[in-house]
Amino acid sequence: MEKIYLDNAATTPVKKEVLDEMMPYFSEKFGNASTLYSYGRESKKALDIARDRVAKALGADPAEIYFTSGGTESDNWAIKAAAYALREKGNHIITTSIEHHAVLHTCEYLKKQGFKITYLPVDEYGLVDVEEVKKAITDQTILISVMYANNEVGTIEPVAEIGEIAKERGILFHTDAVQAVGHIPVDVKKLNCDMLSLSAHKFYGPKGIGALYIRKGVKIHPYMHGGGQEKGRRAGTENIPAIVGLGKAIELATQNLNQSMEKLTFLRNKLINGLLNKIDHVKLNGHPEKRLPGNVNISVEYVEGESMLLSLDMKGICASSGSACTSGSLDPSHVLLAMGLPHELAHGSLRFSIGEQNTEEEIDYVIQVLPDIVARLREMSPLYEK
Amino acid sequence: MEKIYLDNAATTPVKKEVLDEMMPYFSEKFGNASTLYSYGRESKKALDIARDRVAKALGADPAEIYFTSGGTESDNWAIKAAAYALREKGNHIITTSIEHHAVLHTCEYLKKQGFKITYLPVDEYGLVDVEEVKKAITDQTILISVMYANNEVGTIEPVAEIGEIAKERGILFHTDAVQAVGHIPVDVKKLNCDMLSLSAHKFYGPKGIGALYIRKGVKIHPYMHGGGQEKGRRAGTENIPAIVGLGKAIELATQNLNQSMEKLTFLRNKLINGLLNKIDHVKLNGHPEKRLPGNVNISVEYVEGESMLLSLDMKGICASSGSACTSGSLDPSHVLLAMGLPHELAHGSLRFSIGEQNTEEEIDYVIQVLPDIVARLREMSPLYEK
Amino acid sequence: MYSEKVMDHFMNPRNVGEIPDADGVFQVGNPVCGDIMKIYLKIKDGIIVDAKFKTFGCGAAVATSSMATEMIKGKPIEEALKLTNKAVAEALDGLPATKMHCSVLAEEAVKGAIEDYYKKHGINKQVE
Amino acid sequence: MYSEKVMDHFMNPRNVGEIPDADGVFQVGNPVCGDIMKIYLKIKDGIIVDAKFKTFGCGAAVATSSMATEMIKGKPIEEALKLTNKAVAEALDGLPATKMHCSVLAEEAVKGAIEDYYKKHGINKQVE
Ligand SMILES: Cc1ncc(COP(=O)(O)O)c(C=O)c1O
Ligand SMILES: Cc1ncc(COP(=O)(O)O)c(C=O)c1O
Ligand code: FES
Ligand code: FES
Repeated sequence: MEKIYLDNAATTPVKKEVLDEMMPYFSEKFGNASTLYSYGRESKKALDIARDRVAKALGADPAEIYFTSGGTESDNWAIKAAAYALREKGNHIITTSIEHHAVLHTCEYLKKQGFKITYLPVDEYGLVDVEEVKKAITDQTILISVMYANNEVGTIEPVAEIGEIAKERGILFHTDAVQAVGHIPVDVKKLNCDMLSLSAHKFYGPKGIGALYIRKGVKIHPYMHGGGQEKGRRAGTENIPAIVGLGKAIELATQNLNQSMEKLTFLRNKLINGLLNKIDHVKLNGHPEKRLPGNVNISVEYVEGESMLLSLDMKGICASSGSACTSGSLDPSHVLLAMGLPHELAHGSLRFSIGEQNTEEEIDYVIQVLPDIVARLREMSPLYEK
Repeated sequence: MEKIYLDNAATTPVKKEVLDEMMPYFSEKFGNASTLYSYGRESKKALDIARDRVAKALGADPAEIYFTSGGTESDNWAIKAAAYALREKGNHIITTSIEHHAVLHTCEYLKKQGFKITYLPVDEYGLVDVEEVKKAITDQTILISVMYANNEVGTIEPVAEIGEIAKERGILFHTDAVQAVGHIPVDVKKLNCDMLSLSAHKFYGPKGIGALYIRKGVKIHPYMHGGGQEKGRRAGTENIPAIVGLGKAIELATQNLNQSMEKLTFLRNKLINGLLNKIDHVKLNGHPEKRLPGNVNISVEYVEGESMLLSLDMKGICASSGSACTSGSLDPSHVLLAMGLPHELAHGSLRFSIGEQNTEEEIDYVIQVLPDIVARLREMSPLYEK
Repeated sequence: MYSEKVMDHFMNPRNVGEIPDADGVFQVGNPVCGDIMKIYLKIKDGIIVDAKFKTFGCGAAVATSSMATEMIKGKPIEEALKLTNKAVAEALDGLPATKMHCSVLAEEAVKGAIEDYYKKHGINKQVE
Repeated sequence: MYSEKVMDHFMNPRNVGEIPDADGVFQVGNPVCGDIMKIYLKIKDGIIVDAKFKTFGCGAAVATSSMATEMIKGKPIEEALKLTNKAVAEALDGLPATKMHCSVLAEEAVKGAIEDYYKKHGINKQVE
């Protein structure tokens, strides 16, 4: 059976062009970029090109790009290292209740170390209120971290406005743009951010590689101590093939951005409308317009998410319930709960995240298949009364 | 010109068999291992197999293996997370003056956070004295970290004895085995260690992937907070292709261990003897027997390391002066200085690290070429008097 | 992650439905937690002659409902009371560790339904 | 990391050696720091007629010694005194940022050797 992969927000396949560029760096041009001789010089050159590409895609300077092992490390680094570096100045951090766990759990860890965390609420669409940010700021506030686009419901946050406020008040501002980069325009200047996290495997690059943008002049501690790589701010032998892959993937994604946004938005709207029309007691989660082009998130009453996922899988369709990290765990999505969804609806949520490789036929197939699955599961459900 | 790569301690090429096993996981079996559906299940299976292979190679249980982004992360994690977790119990850490910067700089960072660090001295061969470890222990000691084999001079430390002492005194013991795994026998039980760091690119696996062994029952904090991956102890989307590569590489290395040790020891001794015979005022650094099979480190009087490296590079030979992370920087090796070498000799040091792919002809070529290089540079040197 | 047997019982669950004139009925779980299991029993002369279920829950919850009802059908009450969640999980060729609690629901629902039968029929027995 | 010109001057350094009856000699650096540069000058009628060097140091140190001696040979003292490390580095098609200090050594050595010449020949001039 052909698989229909609709979980592109969890991870994406590496594109052929990307893998092709990576290949020589595994076994031939494998030199350590920190060494002198010719092998190393090739690696160093590849490293520089990749850094330029990432910088260009973000409207940043190459000297502001630091490679990491992924979105999780970028988030951990930005938040912990800023907190520790500014401890003297204050102990208050503002974030939101719908962040990825890489931010939330990091903040919870800092809380145990004596920091105070404000988790901003969101409205029914998952939007943060800029006024709430203003109200939350105290003279102890050292860091604000608000994600650019939510991984579960796709809502795009007013990051530029929040960054503006942070700038006025002289507070560091970090944004987790892991779901945004490669999918919607990202410009660090327009976003007014001091730090920005991204991860290659969300836009057809390899896993295990990401970057943290750190604006020039921002002083945070290193997070990986060791060798002098990345100007002494991120130690560890550079993962050249993966860095090359990140560079190529971000270049491709940025080049095709308008086209791909248009295509995905079309498919997304088709899937949303199709499902809402064909199944009763279904609700769209997230903002109807301020939304990632590829994100569809619905709650289906009276049925549980995992059983829908399993049934879809038997039909060759890969989707997700909430986020990849919480499916398999037993807790309902913290994002949906923060948006005010009752637990039973949160348990019945499904996310389809559309990617460039998906076709209209695939979307039609999902619209055709899901109603029957829901009907079958409702048949079994003690909660459903026809 | 054919290149002769003799910097295998800095990094190694990915072996064909290893890359072959990795390939399907980039673009085909690319699913997120934390998801339910079939794509994810394939990744999960690959993850389990790799974990089993790593565990087997170390004599550990698969549940004790945690994948990281490399040796640097493993060292940072082990040391910081142990320090923070045991802060109530004490604030004293014992390590050595010849550790890799991933350990040393981490300890320096902890020092700024209020921890007390003892850097044990070494003898002229780079050996730590077990009695010194005993003497350094106080009732505040919470962690001992001693590397298994030194990356610059190849000296193999008495880790099992030190681990024994740590066990008796109820102190956590970590060993940085990044240079040892895949090169000499490593058995976590025999080494009496609670934690052990390794990195795949040192034994023909990919860059950007490593592991931390954490003995069952050892409670340290997570270092990457976020999703529930690695049983909640190391968040971040699993880097499946790289993990698969690590698993295959460690399996191959362990299978061929005796053979490869024999071959490398032979080539090593040939190179050492050849150079010491053919060049005057040359000294072997590191222990003559308790030494990594592939490590040759010499100091050449009256000439500077980088100029030898450059000249070797012009002859197609890739070597290193000290360690990859300090070449290019201007400080002489902290390891050689700790061994009591005068600065001028430390500046004139060269490391050849032999790998499985090297041949006897290549070694002969180095023995033939280096004497002329040294002669030419000495000719230029104001320090040299014939 | 699930065995073939679990997937079979999930995709083709046995005994789905209600028994309108059931002798014992019991519901465990809570929609807020994401799982509800409701079991209906028809009992004649101490023998469970029919069993049906309705379940809102994950794949394991559906599969264990299906397997548990299969395992008690046609059995004397005493034997049904010996049904453990482990036995249900084993009959399904195992469950992932994080899903063992779903099989506990099945055991609880069966015992609850039998208790309900005792109560409704004035039988003075205790289910422990 | 080095330009071709640097590598050329490193592999084929010009003016290596000593001038036994030099009019000015100066050594900068320190073996403990890993670099020493020693420059010898032969001066006639205010013109540098010959320059030689000996260097213990990195590739950039050797190349800048070579280039600096080339640049001052045949020049009047006054012009040689205007030699800056930047000019030497530029003549080599640039140096990596971490290696600029090596070209400073060359500038210092040349100035020192001229000062030594002034001193030895009782010329009352100051090199700043
Ligand atoms: C918004 C967001 N932040 C952070 C991450 C973590 O990225 P990674 O899995 O590359 O560590 C993810 C994805 O998993 C994400 O969606
Ligand atoms: C002894 C030792 N520890 C740690 C490291 C760091 O490993 P990685 O570069 O994979 O982060 C290295 C190599 O660079 C090493 O030789
Ligand atoms: S019913 Fe709760 S996870 Fe199965
Ligand atoms: S002479 Fe010091 S690095 Fe060049």
